[in-house]
Amino acid sequence: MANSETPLLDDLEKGPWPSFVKDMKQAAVKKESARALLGQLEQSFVDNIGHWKHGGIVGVKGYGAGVIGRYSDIPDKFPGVEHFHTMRVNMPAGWFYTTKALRAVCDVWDKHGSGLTNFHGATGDIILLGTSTDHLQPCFDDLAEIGFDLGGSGSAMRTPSACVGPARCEWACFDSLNLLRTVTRTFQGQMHRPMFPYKIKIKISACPNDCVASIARADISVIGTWRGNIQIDQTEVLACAKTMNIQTEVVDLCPTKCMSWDGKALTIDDKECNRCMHCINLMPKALRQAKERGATILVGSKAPIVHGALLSSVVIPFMKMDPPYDEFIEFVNKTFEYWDENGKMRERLGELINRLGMGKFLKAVGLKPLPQMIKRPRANPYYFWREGI
Amino acid sequence: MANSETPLLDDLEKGPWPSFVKDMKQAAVKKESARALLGQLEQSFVDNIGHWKHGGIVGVKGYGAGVIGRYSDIPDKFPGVEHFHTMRVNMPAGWFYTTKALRAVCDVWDKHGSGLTNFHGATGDIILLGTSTDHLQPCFDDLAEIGFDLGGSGSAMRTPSACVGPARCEWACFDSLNLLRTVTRTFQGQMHRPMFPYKIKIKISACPNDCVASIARADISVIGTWRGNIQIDQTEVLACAKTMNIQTEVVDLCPTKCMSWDGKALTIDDKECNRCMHCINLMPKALRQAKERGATILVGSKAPIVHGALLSSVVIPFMKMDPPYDEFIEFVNKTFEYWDENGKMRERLGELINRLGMGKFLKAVGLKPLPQMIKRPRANPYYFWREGI
Amino acid sequence: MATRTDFGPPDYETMLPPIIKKNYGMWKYHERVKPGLLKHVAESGDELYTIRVGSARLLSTDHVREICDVAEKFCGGYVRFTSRHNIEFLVSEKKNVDPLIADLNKRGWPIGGTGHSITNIVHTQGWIHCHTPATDASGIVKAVMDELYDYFGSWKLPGYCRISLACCLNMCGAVHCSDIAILGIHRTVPKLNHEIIRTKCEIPNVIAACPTGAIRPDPANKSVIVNEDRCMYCGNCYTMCPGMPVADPVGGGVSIWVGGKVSNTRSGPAFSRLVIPFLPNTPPRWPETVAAVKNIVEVWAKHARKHERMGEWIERIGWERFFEIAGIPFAEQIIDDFTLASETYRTTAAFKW
Amino acid sequence: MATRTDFGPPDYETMLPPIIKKNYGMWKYHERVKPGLLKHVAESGDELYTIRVGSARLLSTDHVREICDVAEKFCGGYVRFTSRHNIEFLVSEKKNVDPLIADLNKRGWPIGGTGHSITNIVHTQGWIHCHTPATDASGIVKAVMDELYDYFGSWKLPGYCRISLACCLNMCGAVHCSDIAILGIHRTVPKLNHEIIRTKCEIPNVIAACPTGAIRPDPANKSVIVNEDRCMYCGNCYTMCPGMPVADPVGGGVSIWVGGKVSNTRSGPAFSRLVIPFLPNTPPRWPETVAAVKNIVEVWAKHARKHERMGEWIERIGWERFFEIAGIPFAEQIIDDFTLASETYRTTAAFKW
Ligand code: SRM
Ligand code: SRM
Ligand code: SRM
Ligand code: SRM
Ligand code: SF4
Ligand code: SF4
Ligand code: SF4
Ligand code: SF4
Ligand code: SF4
Ligand code: SF4
Ligand code: SF4
Ligand code: SF4
Repeated sequence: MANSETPLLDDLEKGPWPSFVKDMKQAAVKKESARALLGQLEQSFVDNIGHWKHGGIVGVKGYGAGVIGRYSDIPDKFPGVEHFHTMRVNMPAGWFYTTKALRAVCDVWDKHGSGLTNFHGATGDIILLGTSTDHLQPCFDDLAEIGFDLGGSGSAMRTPSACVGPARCEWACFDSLNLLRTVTRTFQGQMHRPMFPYKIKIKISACPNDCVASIARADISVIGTWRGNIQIDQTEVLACAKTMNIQTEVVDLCPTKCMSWDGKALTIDDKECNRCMHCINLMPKALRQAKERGATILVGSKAPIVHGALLSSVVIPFMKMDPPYDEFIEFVNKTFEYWDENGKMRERLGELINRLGMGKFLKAVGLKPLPQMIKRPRANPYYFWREGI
Repeated sequence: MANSETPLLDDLEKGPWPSFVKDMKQAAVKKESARALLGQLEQSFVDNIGHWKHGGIVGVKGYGAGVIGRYSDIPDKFPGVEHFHTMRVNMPAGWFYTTKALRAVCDVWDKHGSGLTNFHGATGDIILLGTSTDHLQPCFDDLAEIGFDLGGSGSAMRTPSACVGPARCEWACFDSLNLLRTVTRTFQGQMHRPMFPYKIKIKISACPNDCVASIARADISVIGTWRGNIQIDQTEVLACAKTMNIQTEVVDLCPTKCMSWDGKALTIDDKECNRCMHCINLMPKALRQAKERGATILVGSKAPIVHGALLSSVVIPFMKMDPPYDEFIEFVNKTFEYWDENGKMRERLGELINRLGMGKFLKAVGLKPLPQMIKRPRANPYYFWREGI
Repeated sequence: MATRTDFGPPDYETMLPPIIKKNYGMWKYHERVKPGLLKHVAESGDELYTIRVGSARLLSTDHVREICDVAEKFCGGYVRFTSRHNIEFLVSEKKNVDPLIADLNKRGWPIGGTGHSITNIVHTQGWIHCHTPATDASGIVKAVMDELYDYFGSWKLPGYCRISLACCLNMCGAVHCSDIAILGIHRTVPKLNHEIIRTKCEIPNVIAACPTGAIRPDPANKSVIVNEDRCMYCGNCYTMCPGMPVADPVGGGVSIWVGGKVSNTRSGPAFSRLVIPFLPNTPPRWPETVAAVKNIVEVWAKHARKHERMGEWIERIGWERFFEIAGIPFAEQIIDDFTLASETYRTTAAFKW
Repeated sequence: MATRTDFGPPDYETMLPPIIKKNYGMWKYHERVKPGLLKHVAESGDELYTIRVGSARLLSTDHVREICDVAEKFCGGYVRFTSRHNIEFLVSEKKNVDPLIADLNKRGWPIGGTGHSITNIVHTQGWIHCHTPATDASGIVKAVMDELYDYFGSWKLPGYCRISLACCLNMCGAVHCSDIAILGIHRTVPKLNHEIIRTKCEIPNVIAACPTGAIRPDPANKSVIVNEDRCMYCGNCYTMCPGMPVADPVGGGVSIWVGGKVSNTRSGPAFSRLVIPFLPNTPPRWPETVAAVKNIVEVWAKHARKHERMGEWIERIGWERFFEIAGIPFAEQIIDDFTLASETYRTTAAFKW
């Protein structure tokens, strides 16, 4: 495709940031569908509007999930994207790859699809961007051959994800990658065959920094934490003092004001610490989390559709997180069950809890009410005596 | 009534705090109805339940408001309180009285009622506690004679109230008592003849200390404030420094952290001050509000019925508050009108605003949206383009 | 004679003592001389002394006359009441202050309620005059104030602590924004009297009154049906319809709320929040309620910093810590499940054990 | 051959470089050597260098292969991607670090995104692949990152600043909790195609999908009616029903949200909040949007304290001051009127002019 056919997009080849247009053109050299995509996108840039029709249901044998159907609304102009379905391929935990595996995926995709990908989708899958209906099954078969399965879509459990955790982070309070593998394997059926009221997501961060944004976008959020005293290496503290202002940068910014620093030693009143990570983040050599580690489980976050965005909220302040993770898996099962039984169509877990009340959810999954579950008590006097009086 | 007939209540004659039981007994000496009230209350103390029937509608000629009908549910036992209606008498602004006026009220009430009163009701009225239906009109006539009118009740404007203000407080940013008088006089009709969707309340505090709790319990809350620089008398600051710790008690507690104190002089970055009053409260001799004074108008507070309690929120950040208060009266009129037209039965102003949106209210009363009206912007993306695009 | 109407209350100007008329709007500063005694100094140099006296609010006319006696003796025949129902004696001559105090002491009238003390409990009618109470008002107030009496006439507390009471969820007063609120609550569903509902109630209004949508029409009966699972006993339907009383001798009782605030100082106005969902009605002295309130006052007094109000203190240490320090067991009712519930959930992994 | 199913993704253990396998779970600390270069030190003493490279996320297979080339040359054939779609080259031998950086520089691949820099913009499909976008994704991201490029490879900012983009209200990604969010919005009501609605849509589900109850059934037509006054163009009905498209060339555009956050550090997770309700779609470079984002980044960078994120800074100074400092005109849409609106109103008389 000559440059002159996509003058608007061409402009985005300029500038220092990597250009997706360059990648599209690269693919377009080999692939008709990539060429068509480039053309249709240029058309969108001209028209100020997308040119895809409302998605349809397509898929591979045995699965209801993993493929997003897509059709051009101007197929006459761009027959190459008349169908242009996306495959969601479940990534390996932590987004680690051997180049061998990556090359194998590329080969399969060059064979069956547009040669365009997303590394990765916002949920974490490898997105293979656009193929035609007839290629879906063969493509899946070839992916299976190289060991890659599909991820979730539709009213199913979605591909769960986890932070890099113990693979490369000293702050991992449990093995996020191993837990992710366990969860992914345990719930293969729920991921591949949509049968829930709506989508449901699990995300795992091994410490409160929450590097997979699990508290913002997972119906079940797992966040590493600890109990007990932060381990302080006072020699390293003194070393830090040479390059930073411990008082203003660390102590003064501690949200619970439980630290003090006299120029010689750092003291933490751990009982008042809320484990926000700020001090540890700033002094990774001097401070380490306590030795008793595990996770806080929170539920309910989601984007705004339908009733407004939610953040996840604490339901299990502390859970040990050791293989085989039975306690966690049981919690997930009970949660799925409660939501599946009570959720309305297109009602996420958080919305269900808001509609029927946190109390009912806690009871259903067998949890006791605790002050850690709330920021503050209710201000309205509208409460129940469910057990009678 | 012999003591032995009210053994439970008798216990409340003991103890250092003034005893309402003593007052009831005092009245009971003269008044059959007070005697019956004492007996019925003792009965409630025994039964753990109130003994009043659901109120009925009673009143005086020309008014729909000002009387709360009340009937005993055990009149056979306590015929003295078979009817026992309360009269709400509009207090003078600031709750100031000459003893002459007070005595006159007492005389009227000894003539017509139980001899029991509340100084005052939670809305601010003098409550004349309990009389029979046939005494209502004569009692009102006698009250009129001594210059006391009734207050509000039912779906009417309620008796407005104001803090002591300029009568005895150096912090009054405008004349709360004079404004109260103006408001009370202007809206006599709306107070005495219920014709609104529900009750509506106005409360006036002449500074942000809000000594009449107007922000918590008035559909229209008027709170004094100022613009410009807090006046500092550094000599008095130094005097204060002798008896208090200016750094920890004042500067550190300033919510906007806009103050500083070097042991010699106090500095305020007035642009960042949010006029919370804390520093002025603590150093009344050293600090005075700026000279440009007026009021912030907030709307919508109420107790929890039906949709949960609300606090009032800012709609006019600054209004000059000088007689004849035309601008304010006009605002009240427009607000009444909007609410009257759009409010459902038993819907308070705040609930109406929540239902239809603050934007509609602002437009209806002719106010521009300002950042001072909000604590923070919306987090949901569900907004309108009412004027089209 | 045609009845005069709409003449309004007496003009306050006729009620003001001369020193106030003279210095109206020209006060310069005030001092808190000692608990219960304020001194306001005008630009003119005039000094006005205010002595604040606690009141039960429920007063006999004879008692009011006694107040007048005092005001006539020491205050030129002027007196005022405060927004929290205390009595204020306004003295324009310093020499009258001590004799007035002596006189008040002799009468046993408590002096205090200013500054960092516990002032009067704003309260409501209860069993004295209302039809919807879940508890009494005056009785509990008397019992609590007897117990907190020392705090009325002294300055032992770190800051303001405003206590209020309302006898039902209508919350007459600013109970929903008090440092400590004592609130009557019901715990049983309305007892339906279909005869009354049929004849006296407007069914659509009754249905609309229910915050949780628990009421539906029963057209066959020309009455209503209450879904007991959804009813949280607010009594709102009873307000609209005498055929649906909620009061019950065992169901009724008291709940305790803390951390509310009205003034704009430092942290701004805030709602009170539930900490004890239920305490029984135990007249005449409600010992459980009295003990709960006293405990909260004293726990706060012990731990809060100077000028820090209940809610400011709790928000600083965290509610989870408050329950621990105050020794109050956490109850399921404390977790919100009404409209704005999600705002109260802990949407962070940062909390204290 | 029967299709194999439910075998799951490849085992991550097969994907880990040897140094990670060896030191798995036994990292001791890390250092930020320079922008884009992390050094993790294990208990064993082993050192792992990570070089982070910016990515457009939309990659051709050839580009992926090029990444593999680099990883094979310097990293023993291992590579990873981050949760924000950057590429990470993991180097176990220090001597490979500089050559790798030189190689990347030659290719023009940006190194950075660590620490107090601006890392990749999490984003979505836009006109590339979705059916509901109000704007494009990749195009705006490219334009914004070109402009903020210097902040990617440097540490000039006071703290973290995470930018995200979603092309419609579905907000794929964590846009709702970003320091700066770029969000596509529609501004026109759905255009009803009754034929499609009749034949392809489940009317009750369509009605239930509307957050504001703007849709009611039109039984005569076997279709629906939209109350235009209540519709706020969320596009939720279109998700449920192809007969109700909302996209429009003039209606579509971009809104800007600020102050959100995910981590639990200091202040805890928070939602992004609306500051600019609408900017037009102006491909290929959306100059209005680019300028708005840049302005907000730089205003924050100039005024915030060290480690203070966008939302923390704004909550400290007050939103009224933010609008002033950022020079952003206040628009009526910023005042909430959805379900939790009252929580956002200013319920205090304390605010700044
Ligand atoms: C591909 C992806 C965006 C991307 O470019 O990365 C995506 C694309 C779509 N999302 Fe999403 N979502 C994607 C991650 C997300 C996320 C982020 C996450 O999972 O962490 C969210 C926010 C978190 C959440 O779930 O709340 C998200 C919230 C939504 C929503 C709103 C859900 C809600 O409850 O608010 C919808 C609407 C719906 O489900 O009807 C939606 C719907 C869609 C649909 C299926 C469009 C639709 O209306 O049916 C999009 C298909 C686009 C296409 O044609 O390819 N997408 N979507 C992401 C999935 C890639 C992957 O599998 O890795
Ligand atoms: C007498 C008084 C309590 C007292 O002992 O002081 C009182 C007594 C009643 N209030 Fe009240 N309210 C009184 C001040 C208040 C206040 C405080 C205020 O006005 O500042 C409030 C809270 C502020 C507010 O309005 O939101 C208040 C909020 C209610 C409500 C709930 C309103 C709401 O929107 O949430 C009701 C229920 C109703 O209106 O149906 C109510 C209803 C009632 C009724 C009429 C009972 C009823 O269900 O119809 C009570 C009559 C008692 C009786 O038999 O005498 N009362 N009521 C107060 C009026 C005295 C006076 O005129 O000075
Ligand atoms: C007399 C009265 C006004 C009236 O018109 O009746 C009044 C009078 C004064 N108030 Fe008040 N306040 C009065 C009710 C209130 C209320 C309303 C309430 O409690 O229901 C409040 C809001 C309480 C709340 O936030 O919950 C109130 C919050 C204040 C404050 C702010 C305190 C704080 O830090 O939050 C001050 C400032 C101070 O005291 O430092 C204040 C200060 C004052 C001053 C010092 C003003 C002055 O210069 O004269 C007066 C004497 C205070 C004292 O008692 O030591 N006044 N004051 C009320 C006495 C009630 C009583 O009998 O106890
Ligand atoms: C690689 C990655 C995890 C992964 O599994 O892929 C990661 C890796 C690290 N994060 Fe993160 N974070 C990663 C996404 C996140 C996210 C998620 C997001 O942005 O969507 C967050 C939450 C952001 C938010 O709050 O909005 C996140 C919040 C943090 C924080 C808390 C920062 C704060 O003060 O709020 C730290 C601590 C710090 O850097 O001091 C942290 C620290 C770290 C450390 C230092 C952990 C360690 O010891 O290895 C890693 C290097 C940080 C750096 O970039 O300088 N990481 N980190 C992600 C890199 C994304 C990227 O390409 O830029
Ligand atoms: S969430 Fe915590 S453990 Fe996981 S990568 Fe981030 S900092 Fe490390
Ligand atoms: S983790 Fe957070 S709360 Fe705990 S001591 Fe460190 S900075 Fe303070
Ligand atoms: S509200 Fe302000 S002006 Fe009014 S009495 Fe209280 S402190 Fe004085
Ligand atoms: S009034 Fe409040 S915000 Fe202003 S300077 Fe004084 S303490 Fe600070
Ligand atoms: S709080 Fe309830 S019971 Fe008490 S007076 Fe008010 S309406 Fe009556
Ligand atoms: S008591 Fe309240 S919740 Fe129960 S039915 Fe009546 S109005 Fe509804
Ligand atoms: S944000 Fe909206 S338009 Fe963009 S990919 Fe997600 S669903 Fe599609
Ligand atoms: S676009 Fe949204 S608000 Fe408008 S009708 Fe559709 S679902 Fe309702």
